[in-house]
Amino acid sequence: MSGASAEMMVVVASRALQGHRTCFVGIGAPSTAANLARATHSPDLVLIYESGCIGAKPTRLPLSIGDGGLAETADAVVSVPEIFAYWLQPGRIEVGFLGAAQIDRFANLNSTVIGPYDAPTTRLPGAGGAPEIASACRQTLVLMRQSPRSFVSDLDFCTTVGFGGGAGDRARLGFRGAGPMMVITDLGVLEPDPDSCELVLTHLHPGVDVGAVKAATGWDLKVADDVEVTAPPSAAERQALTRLEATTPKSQAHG
Amino acid sequence: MSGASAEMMVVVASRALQGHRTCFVGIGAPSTAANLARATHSPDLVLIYESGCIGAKPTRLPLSIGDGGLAETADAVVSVPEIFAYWLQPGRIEVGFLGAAQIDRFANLNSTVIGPYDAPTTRLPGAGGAPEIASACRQTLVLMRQSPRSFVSDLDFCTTVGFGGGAGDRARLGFRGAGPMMVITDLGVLEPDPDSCELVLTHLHPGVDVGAVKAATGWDLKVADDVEVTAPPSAAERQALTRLEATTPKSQAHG
Amino acid sequence: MLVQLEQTPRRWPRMSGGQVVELADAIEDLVHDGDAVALEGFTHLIPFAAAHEIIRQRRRHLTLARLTPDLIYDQLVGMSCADRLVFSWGGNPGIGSLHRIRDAVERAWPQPLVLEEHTHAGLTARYVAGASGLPFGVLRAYDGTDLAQRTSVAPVICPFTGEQLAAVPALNPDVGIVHAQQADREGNVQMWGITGVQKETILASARSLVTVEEVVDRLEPRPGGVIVPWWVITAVALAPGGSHPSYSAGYSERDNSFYQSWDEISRDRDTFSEWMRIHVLEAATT
Amino acid sequence: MLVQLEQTPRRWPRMSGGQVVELADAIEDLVHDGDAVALEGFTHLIPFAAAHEIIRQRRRHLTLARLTPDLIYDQLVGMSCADRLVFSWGGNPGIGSLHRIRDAVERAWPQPLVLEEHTHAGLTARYVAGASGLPFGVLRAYDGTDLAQRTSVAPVICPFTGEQLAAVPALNPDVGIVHAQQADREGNVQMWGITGVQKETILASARSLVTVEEVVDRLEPRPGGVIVPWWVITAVALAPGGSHPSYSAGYSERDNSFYQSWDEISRDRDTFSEWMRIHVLEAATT
Repeated sequence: MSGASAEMMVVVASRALQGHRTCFVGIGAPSTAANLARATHSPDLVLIYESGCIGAKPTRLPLSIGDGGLAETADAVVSVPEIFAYWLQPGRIEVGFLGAAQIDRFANLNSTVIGPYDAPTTRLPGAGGAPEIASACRQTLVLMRQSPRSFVSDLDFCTTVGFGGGAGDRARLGFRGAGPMMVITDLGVLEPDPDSCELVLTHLHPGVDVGAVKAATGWDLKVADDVEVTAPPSAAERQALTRLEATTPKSQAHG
Repeated sequence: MSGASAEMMVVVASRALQGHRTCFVGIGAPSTAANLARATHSPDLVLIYESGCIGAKPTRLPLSIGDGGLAETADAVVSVPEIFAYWLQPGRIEVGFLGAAQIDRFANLNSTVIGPYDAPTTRLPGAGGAPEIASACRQTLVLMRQSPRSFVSDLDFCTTVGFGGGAGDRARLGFRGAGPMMVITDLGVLEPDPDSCELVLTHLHPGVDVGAVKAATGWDLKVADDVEVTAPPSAAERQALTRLEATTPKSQAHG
Repeated sequence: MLVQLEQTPRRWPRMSGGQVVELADAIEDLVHDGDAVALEGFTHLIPFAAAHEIIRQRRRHLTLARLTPDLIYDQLVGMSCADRLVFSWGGNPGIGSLHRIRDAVERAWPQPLVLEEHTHAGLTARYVAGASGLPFGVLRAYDGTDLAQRTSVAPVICPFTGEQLAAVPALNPDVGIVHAQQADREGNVQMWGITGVQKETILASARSLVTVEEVVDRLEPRPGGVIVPWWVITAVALAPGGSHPSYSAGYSERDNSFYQSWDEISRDRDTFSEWMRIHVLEAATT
Repeated sequence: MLVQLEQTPRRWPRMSGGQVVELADAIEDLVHDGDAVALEGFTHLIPFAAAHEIIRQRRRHLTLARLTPDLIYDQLVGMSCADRLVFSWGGNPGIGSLHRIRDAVERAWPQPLVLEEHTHAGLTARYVAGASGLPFGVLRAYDGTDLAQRTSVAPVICPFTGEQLAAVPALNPDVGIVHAQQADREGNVQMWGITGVQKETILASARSLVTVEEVVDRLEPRPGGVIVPWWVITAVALAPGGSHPSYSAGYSERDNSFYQSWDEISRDRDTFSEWMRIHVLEAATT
């Protein structure tokens, strides 16, 4: 993935946070996006990390969710049992970020194994907080690089439910949140169809065409009638992002 | 109740704490007894109050379980949910104190109502922490003044289980603690029979005779073959108790 | 966006985030006749000022929840604010009875009072379940007692061991009210000392009010401090001394002699009513 | 006394209360082949020194529980200490894979590793149930995922609403090991910063060991400080720097570049084994 497309993902994710108050953040692109939102349009956005840091205001991009800078700048630091039971589970948090190794057309996610569960070709890290972020946050944003290997017609394992088998499944499962409202990739943005919940290509990043996105998708991707082109990063966004990334030591920037 | 018999109750309760490490304490006589134990034979006794104060070392007798002096001197102050879930419920605490308005021959306790539940002649305070102290502490000590109105053949309401209907009932209920090992009254000490679990008079306080205790009991009280006489308060005990009681403002000493 | 997110019916609406408002306005906005209200604070930090404002605004038919009703609910019950009391230990600590609550239960004065009683652990588990967004909490309790027949508790079987435990329903008050030492200007709150079930009360309630001793520019985290962020608090109101005769560690001492004198004040209906008229109804709002 | 209290079989024996001992002695006494061991610490305060001592003492057939296996379990697994891993997220945070754990799972080197995996919330609920003396915990989780078929979770029905929730079995390790900043001479422990599930780990475990940066005369309660009293801790051992390459807030910084270099060290079996020989097996005990 080029630096430009990685930047585009982060910028689009950051914009999607506008108007929201609280955000459950993981490390990497989500953390960068959330901090970019704080540095641009949403200075009061409350960042919540699963390590128990509520209202963290890191001055440098954290390298782990347990980074000391998160605890030092947080409004409150609570235990891990508390962050899941009292803060995530009841549906208090507006936006949650997700990523995975595989996604399907209903935005279900696999971060567990490639291949059979009992004899995986690749053992992935596993669930972490994703399944409950996906069910409890009022909505989620998925950040993933797009390729036929990651955007698949059938998941090897369903770690995290997006829309399950389609419309109505989240309600049937008793989930409180609305589910993945955007899948932001290095090529464009996919959103769930309001009726079927199947992902539809709605935005292309500058310079990307529909054919390229369809070629990077392992199922017959639906395309919106009026696909828009994502606005490129503004000067202000780019400047803020550069400042943020400068806070991460160079030697670790590729981690 | 005379001052002497109140003193005797506290002193006997204090002695019963010898050799124990942890004690769940309520306000009044139990708190005085536990602090007397700390002032005499057990300086390292850990006092735990249901307000969340663990290892409180009050320098004056607290007037409520939420007394500021308890929090200030505690090793740790935890929330009320935590004190019940993490500390009391798992059976970590060795000795718990109980009191009540009524007790029966199996040391079951009533602190809820006198008269019918729906139309009580006297509405009592209710359960508080007693039922779980009774089930979870490894053993309990009951402190109650003895009279036919309080030592009854049938409770108006069973708030707190001692030995239920007798031997085996605690195990059947899945209780972890051994139950009430002593009922300390202003007249003497009752202990459960090892086989039947029925309370048996085992100690008389100095100057009390068996007839007086039987007359103060609403059932046909069993008496041990070898009833002992409680040792009167030693000079050291009396001195420590006087010192402790001097810490409570006079105007509040009768509360 | 393709999907327009409706405002889904949420159990935790937040009308505002930690706005610092006048106490009287907060009670008027947040507490309505017939609401289930929890004014918590375990001996420490009992929100008396908020209760007095509820009395002055003559709220009626409340369901009052609280581990230890204490003088605060004795006053609310005696002043006809409540139809129903959810509690676990109802006495004047170290002193004796709560005479107004007894009078309501035993003689229906000033009106009948329906009781739902729990053990401390049971009622605490109800708050925790409520704060956790779960419909019930699980604990070891109630077995073998007569309480089990008289309160909302049900058996639940461990699917792994077959063991039977007690389930209690989540408590989600319409309004949760607590007193804390400090708020900052954003409405973040810090309390320290004995903090009881106050955080759970805020988090379990649909709306919440925190009265505070002091509004500061910036909260300085304290040993034992519990910080609750602005976005889960509906409103904050300044009420210095608002926990009296309870106390606020670092600001005031418990007024033990008032607790003692309450025994006399509350024993007689007229004495009580007169005391409330002078000290609450006709008192200037803090 | 009429009744002689037998030492009833307790799930929480305390061999001693917070004794301050040598780390090597503590591991020898407390950790046995075949034990279920939880070495916790959420990114912060990971007890590496204790893990290295377990490796040096060549414990075998352990069941290792931990939310985030991290490098600490990558090392234990690669050094043949464990048969079984209970976890919820197994990566090198921000870097990539845990190569030793992947090698064990994918290619059974140095031996097979049985996995039991949860979500963070699910495994956390297991610790909480264990610390609470309950046989199971309840949460909203696992529904609709393939995880439900692959781990220890069972449905439980709310007796009040009929809603179905997930039950997970309590986790009660034989030994819980955590690292903290300070202990006093009585063995009381204080940790601050991100404290994860460390208190629950101590309370859920039959035996517990806390390694500390420093032993002080008297613990001074800190903002955000969690104090665990001596009588629920089996042993305390001094291990300054014992959380490296994790960190101990106030004492050290996270060694991010070590986490990064671990990717290379651990990718190859020989490089890994050589690194462990030099830096752990033949290293002087702290």
